[in-house]
Amino acid sequence: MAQIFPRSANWASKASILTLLLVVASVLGVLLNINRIHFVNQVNVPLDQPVPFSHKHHVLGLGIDCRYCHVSVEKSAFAGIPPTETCMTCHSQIWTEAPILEPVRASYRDDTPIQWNRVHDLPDFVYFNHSIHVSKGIGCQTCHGQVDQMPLMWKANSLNMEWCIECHNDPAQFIRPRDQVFNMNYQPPADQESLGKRLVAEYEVETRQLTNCSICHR
Amino acid sequence: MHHEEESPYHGVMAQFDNPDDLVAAAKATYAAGYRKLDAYSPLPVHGLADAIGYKRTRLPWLVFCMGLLGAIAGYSLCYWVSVIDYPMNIGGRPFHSGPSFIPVTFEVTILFSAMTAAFGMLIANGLPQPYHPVFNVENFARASSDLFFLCIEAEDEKFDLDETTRFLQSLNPQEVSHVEN
Amino acid sequence: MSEAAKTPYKPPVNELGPGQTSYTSITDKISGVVFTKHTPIFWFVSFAIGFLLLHGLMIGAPYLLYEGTGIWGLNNPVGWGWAIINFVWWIGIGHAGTLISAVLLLFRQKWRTSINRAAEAMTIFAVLCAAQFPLLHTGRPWLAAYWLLPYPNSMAMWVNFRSPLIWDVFAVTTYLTVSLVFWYVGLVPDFASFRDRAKNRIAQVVYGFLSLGWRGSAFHWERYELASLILAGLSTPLVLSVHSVVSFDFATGIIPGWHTTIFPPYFVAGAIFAGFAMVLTLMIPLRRVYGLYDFITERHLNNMSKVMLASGLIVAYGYFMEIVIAQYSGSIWEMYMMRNRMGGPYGNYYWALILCNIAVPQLLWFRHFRLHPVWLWFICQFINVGMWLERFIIVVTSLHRDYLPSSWDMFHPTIWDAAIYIGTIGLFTILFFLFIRGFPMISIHEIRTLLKTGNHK
Amino acid sequence: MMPDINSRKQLELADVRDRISSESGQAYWRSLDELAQTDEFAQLVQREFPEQADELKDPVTRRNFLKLMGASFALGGLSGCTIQPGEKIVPQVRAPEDIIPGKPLFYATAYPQHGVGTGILVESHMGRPTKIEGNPLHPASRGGTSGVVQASILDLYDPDRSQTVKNGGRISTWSSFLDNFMHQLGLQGVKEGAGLRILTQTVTSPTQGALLAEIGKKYPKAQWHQYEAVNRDNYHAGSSLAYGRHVNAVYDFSKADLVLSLDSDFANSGPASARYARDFAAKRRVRDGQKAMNRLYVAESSPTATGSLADHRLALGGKAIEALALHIAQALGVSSQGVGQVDSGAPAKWVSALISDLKSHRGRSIVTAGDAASPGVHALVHAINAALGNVGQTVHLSDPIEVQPALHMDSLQTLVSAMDAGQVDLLVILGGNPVYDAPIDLNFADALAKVDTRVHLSLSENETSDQCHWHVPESHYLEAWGDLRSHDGLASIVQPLIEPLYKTKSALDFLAVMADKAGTPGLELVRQYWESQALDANFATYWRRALHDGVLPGTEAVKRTPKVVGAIQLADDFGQMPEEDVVELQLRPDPMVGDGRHANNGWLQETPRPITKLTWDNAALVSPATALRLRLQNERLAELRLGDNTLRVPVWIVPGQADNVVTLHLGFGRQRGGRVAEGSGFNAYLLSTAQQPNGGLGLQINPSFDQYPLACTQEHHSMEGRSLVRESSLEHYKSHPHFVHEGWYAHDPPDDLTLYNRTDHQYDGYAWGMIIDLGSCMGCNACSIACQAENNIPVVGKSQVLNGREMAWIRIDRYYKGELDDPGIVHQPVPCMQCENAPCEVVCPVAATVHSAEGLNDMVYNRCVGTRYCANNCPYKVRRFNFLLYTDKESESLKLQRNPDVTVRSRGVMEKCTYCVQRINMARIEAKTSGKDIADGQIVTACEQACPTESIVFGNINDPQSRVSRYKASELNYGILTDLNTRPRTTYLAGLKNPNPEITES
Repeated sequence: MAQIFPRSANWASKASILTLLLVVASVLGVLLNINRIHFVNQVNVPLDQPVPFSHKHHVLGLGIDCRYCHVSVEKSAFAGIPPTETCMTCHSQIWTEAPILEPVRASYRDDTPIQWNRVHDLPDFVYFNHSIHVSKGIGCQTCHGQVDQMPLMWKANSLNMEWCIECHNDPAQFIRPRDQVFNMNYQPPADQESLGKRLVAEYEVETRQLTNCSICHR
Repeated sequence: MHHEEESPYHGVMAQFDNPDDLVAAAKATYAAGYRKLDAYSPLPVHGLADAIGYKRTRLPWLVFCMGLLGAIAGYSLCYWVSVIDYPMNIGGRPFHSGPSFIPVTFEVTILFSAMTAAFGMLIANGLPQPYHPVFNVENFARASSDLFFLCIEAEDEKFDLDETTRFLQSLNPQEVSHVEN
Repeated sequence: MSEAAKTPYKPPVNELGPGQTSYTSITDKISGVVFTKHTPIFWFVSFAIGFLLLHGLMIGAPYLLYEGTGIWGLNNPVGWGWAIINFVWWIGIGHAGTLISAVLLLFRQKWRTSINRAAEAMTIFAVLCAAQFPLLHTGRPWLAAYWLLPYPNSMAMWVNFRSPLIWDVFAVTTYLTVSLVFWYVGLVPDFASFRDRAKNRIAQVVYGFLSLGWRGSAFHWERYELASLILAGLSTPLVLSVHSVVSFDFATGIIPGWHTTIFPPYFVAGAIFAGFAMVLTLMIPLRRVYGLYDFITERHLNNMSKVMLASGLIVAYGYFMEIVIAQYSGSIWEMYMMRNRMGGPYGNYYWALILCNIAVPQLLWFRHFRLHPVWLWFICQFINVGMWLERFIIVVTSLHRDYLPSSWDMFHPTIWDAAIYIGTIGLFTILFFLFIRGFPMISIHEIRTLLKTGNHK
Repeated sequence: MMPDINSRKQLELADVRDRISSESGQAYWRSLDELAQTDEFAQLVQREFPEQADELKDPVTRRNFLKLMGASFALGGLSGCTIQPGEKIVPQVRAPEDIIPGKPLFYATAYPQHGVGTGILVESHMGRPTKIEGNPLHPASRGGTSGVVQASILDLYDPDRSQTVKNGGRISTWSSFLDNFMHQLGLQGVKEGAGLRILTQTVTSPTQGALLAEIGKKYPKAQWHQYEAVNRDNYHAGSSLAYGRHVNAVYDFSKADLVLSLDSDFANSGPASARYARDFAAKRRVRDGQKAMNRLYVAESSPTATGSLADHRLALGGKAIEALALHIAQALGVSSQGVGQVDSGAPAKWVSALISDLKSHRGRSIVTAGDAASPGVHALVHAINAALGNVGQTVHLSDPIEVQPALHMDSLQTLVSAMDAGQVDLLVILGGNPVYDAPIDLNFADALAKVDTRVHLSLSENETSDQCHWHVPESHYLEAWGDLRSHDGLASIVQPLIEPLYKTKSALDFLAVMADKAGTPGLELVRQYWESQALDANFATYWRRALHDGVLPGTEAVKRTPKVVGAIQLADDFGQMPEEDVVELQLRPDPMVGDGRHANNGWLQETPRPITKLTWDNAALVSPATALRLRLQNERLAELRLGDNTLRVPVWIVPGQADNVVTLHLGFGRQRGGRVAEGSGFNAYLLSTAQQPNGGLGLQINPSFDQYPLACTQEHHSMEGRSLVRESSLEHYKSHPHFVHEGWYAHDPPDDLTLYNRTDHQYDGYAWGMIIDLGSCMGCNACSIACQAENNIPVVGKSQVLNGREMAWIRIDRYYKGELDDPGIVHQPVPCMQCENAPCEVVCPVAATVHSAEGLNDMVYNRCVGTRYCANNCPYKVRRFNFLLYTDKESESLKLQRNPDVTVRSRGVMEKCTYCVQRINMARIEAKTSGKDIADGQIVTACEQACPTESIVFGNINDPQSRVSRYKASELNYGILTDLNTRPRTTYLAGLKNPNPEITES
């Protein structure tokens, strides 16, 4: 009888099987990590805003406290986005002619809100509460990153559930003294481990409860 | 088949029409001191492989080990997930709900060992191997339906084209043919 | 060609009919089914019917995904309906294949060789049909498809290994994979036969590709047989575990009529029962159409009937024990459940089940019915229906009246319940007929071994 | 859309909390068919064994508008993935004072129920009112609310509300209306308003009254008519008979040890029902050491929520009730003229025992009659209360609370005759829907057609708007300023929670226009009026206080103690029992949709009626015996003929219904008025006449075989001998304090029964639990509607209810016991039991439902893939599945109502009660940030908050001082299906009755 396949078919067949396995493996690898990729989560990607507001300038440059604008961060689930009049308290005095501030003045003039692009946007089924985190010694910086270094605001973390769980599993790694919460340059001490344990106990953080579903999902 | 360059022939092949003649011939050939042999049949023939110097495979052990590995993998997955990584109070059951982990463990065990058995066999047989010199033999197409072949390969020290051919003819086959590479 | 080759060697044989006397004739006969110029009308008709039925699935499934499980008759007490019934039904049918090829192999039952190939194919197609339902029946299949698998994800969430549904996932996927591999391994040497008989190039390449270059080397055969034996050894506990796990879906629930320890054994028995019925449903017509009388002899019909009779009696015992235990338990829930099954709104379904699964199969005590293809075929139809009813009784009557009478309600199936079920029957049919058209529906190399027996020198 | 804040004083959350917290077997017979073993009877009730014939129907095609074909697939998918489209974030330009973004505020206002005010607190999220609670300071609420009040929030956001002024059906504007209207008024001014008529509903609003008076001065010849189909004419007529003048009666159930109700559903209907139910229940609750119970006798034609609480209940027809009243009155020495001795047919022993009981409770009893009872009955009831010395003790009489008490039917008739006579040039209809609900024989529509200019103000375009030249959209009461008097005359300010969603006007604005005060904002009108009343030296503080508390102190109606006229004049046929087999028709307001004004409210339409458990339809309710006699069958249409009016309605057999009485509820069969209202039920007004607005004797019934499916949420009415509802009598309880766990009930396993060690799960922090008092639950379903409002529970529509797919998170099971013709009725609210060994959790493959450290059975919607295994495995069947996309994701206005703290579930997701986990979390966070512990009563679940009878109590079972712990310590405490060892956190207090031994012992 005649050969059906050429000699080369021998190594070709084996090689193709290996390749197929490799391809499948790598495709799976990509799929599993797709939403861990920073770009997909828009992490470290500055968002354009109607007004190029610079946290760097206002926080680092002028030393304005977070709470001056985000008034309800200690009282409510929602940290609060400042109303136009908050901007105008200063900008009715200074930079009154600056063209980049025109949208702000316009908003104040015709009573139309400024539409900011949301940077930190959790899914609708996640119920995050700022007040409790702040009061239990989780610094702004821990989640929002070095905001005082951000000319335009961007997401410093993925906000993936695994990222939340990392802390909810063991807050001792990230907790800091209450008075340091709004400090942008807080450096965790060498003995964070022991300090963390102490603070968790002191602030009565119910670690056992933190990974309960209903803590964040209702 | 890296001997191609040296010899134009893969070997010499004798054709029989029933398994018993083949087994007899195989025994004789082995007795005659030939070692690089192979025999081809459309159905498994008992004693044939032994007749031409078959060595027991360690496949069963491999299967057993992989099965064991599967069992460990299965149970530890359940345990690690339910007790260590994200323990949850599910219906008031203990974190380590041993009995509930058994079915998964069992299935993984079977899966691992079965896959090992199947693919181990193919690999041990060097399959897939679409091209092989024996296919050059004219009647070999019937090796998969009703003919039986005994092949002395060129790699054998005792191999000598005419000598070997003559020897095979002495086993009164239906036919003897040269297997080109 | 030598003279001898023209007059083939003829050993005595007892497993085969008188017509099959030589390796040549066996190979010709079986490969002839595929390498023929004129495919029988029967094939086209059956395939056409199958394709027609398939539309139930092709229309039903997209509509289901678009609208939601609400298109089915499900409601609050009855959260599971036809989808789960069909799932269990198909899985059960699948079991016969593995059983015949694995268990009977271990028991050295040589008669299995002429039916195991088709039975294994049936297994795979049945499991394929079954596997659709667990996914389709979920409210959000697009999530269930991957959330039911344990893999490291960005949610740091895992599955719940305490849930029988997760056990299902593992059991069914393992079962499907192992059956496929087992089936393929069995096919390799026969693909080689086809490769060598194929006339046109494409067929040669395709079968050559599938045969992996099998050349029947003695060494290969040795390892091959070993591997087959191991696979058989593994498939046997597997097949038992799969239907036990499926039965856990109910047995681990607390619903009266579900929460019972007798389920695993009697589900497995039921599976054998149903499986053999389906094998006969398929083989009896094929035997006639393709004239396979020499391969599927009266002996086969007889043996399979006996297996059905035996497993049928185990099932009957299961039903009986359900009643006994319900009364013996003294639990008002169980006792009401049993009363309701027999005399409740679904009572007629229950008695139909008894008729199909217990009464009718008793005919198999009589040799006449065991050997008479037509009678046998109709008895098998009763069993196929009966096994579906059994699952209906278990799923629906247990759920529709459980603990709080205030929540009791009736289950009314809709056209979409039916459409998707019929669709899977269509899928099964066309897959099976494609198989017999292109694959060796009987294991040639194993049949050859039958010839050889009785002739050892 | 912020209402102007500065003029209002809102309450702080904590403030509200403090206030709320400071307030603070038997032979159950089998289901109908099994009971009556006769085959013929079995046929009557075929619901339990429906033919399998028409099964192969596609539920989707049968579904009504409530399903939105919208991209349900995509929406379903979205909720699963974490990557979502970019979102805008929009701050205010000027931050309103005292609003903390993300925190709800509570405002006090009042809900108008037939013109009478019920005080409420409204939860507002960033200016969106989302939820209504009772106002603990208000006499008509005391913190509780009825289901109807709860549901009124939905009317505000009803997508079918009319949004613009219409002229002859074409879109127009307010200004062009004003031009035309002022012109017309001008013409009337010339002829002193001789052709001007104003038709309102009941008016108690003092400010409106003042404006009407002004208008009256301006147009001396104009006339003001009042009409509501469900009115108190008979009551007013009755009090005139008894006292020769209009009096308003207020009951004080907290002082009554004995109550006799003559066809009165006082605990579940009327503006004060929440208060009455609360006081009444408090007197029969055997907990907190109280060991005494009041006693309730009820004689009613059709079983009601109140009736199901009765210790002794008699099913009597209207005439029999008259006779009974007369019998009692005579026994108590009340003199009357017209008729002599009559026999009510009530068991003599029953009546004599009742009379002696009444005599022994002088000054501590209440006799009350339903609004539909005949004037004579009301008169006798007045006289009886007077004779018993209850007046001044438990019954307080005062001047009427209406601005101008009127007999509505007379008022309407005069209007109609005037219209027929062509005397009416300009008719202003403020609210109401006379074209739909006026008696058929008045031909209101025809008369209306004779009026030159017809103006109609209403929330949505209805039958009447269609017949009017001008339709003006009315503001919802949460959008406009106003004031109302409550049942005892105490006035409340109605303050808006939100600027009008559309260009709407309130009745007040409208009257202002007519009184030449166009443009004066409602706030000013109200404030000016009350300032003029000079109730307090410092009006500013008084006003702020009033807004804050929701009541205007010192405005209660003046108490009177009039003398009963010598002898009460009764009608000649009073109490004359009809012939055998003469059937009486009773037209009554539906417990949910009332006279039809709530017909477009999906929540109310889909809430099971307390006794019948019917939704989406009304039906001819008949007793089993009558059904047998007249060959009537469930869900078969029958033709009712009263006089020369006929109507075809489906039949529903109700055990406990009086024989030969057909009760048919009003408010259905709307032709116009919204997608929900239209097409549901049958218009019973087609049988009402000016002479017999509430039906009458001599009803002809022709059965037919035409099927009409009724969506009943409970198909099986027997407890199948399962010890689900456990109850007994007070005496038996005193002799066997542990009866709940004895005899038939003695199968509850020990608490520590377990197969595995529990050390993994210790509930040592807060452990939430709930207890439900079956002794005081009357099945009113207020809890169910409150839950629906709080937890964004969708409405599914009739066809889905028929499929058994209703979504109620807390449902009320109703079982019958005793004899078929005179059954006992028991209710059992069933929320999620939050089992510690939850069977549902174990079977979920994706861990979408797991336990929290506080013992909650968490349900994670976004994780759920919808296998429904949990629902199957839940023995209490409290889990609800979104079989289709039930949530309305398209109507913008409905989105405003949704509670932002609760996930809106999409298709294919399981949902269930979570003990209002959002409230628990909010309280926990507040406590933790402020470093305090959560006090008992600080967390109030929606159902608990709404419950008028305080039957539901929620709290921390680890705190021995908490109410829930104390009640769970009672011998009456038990759990259901505990033999499954589910260890439920929700348990029940066994029900107790206080029957009169003279009647029970035979």
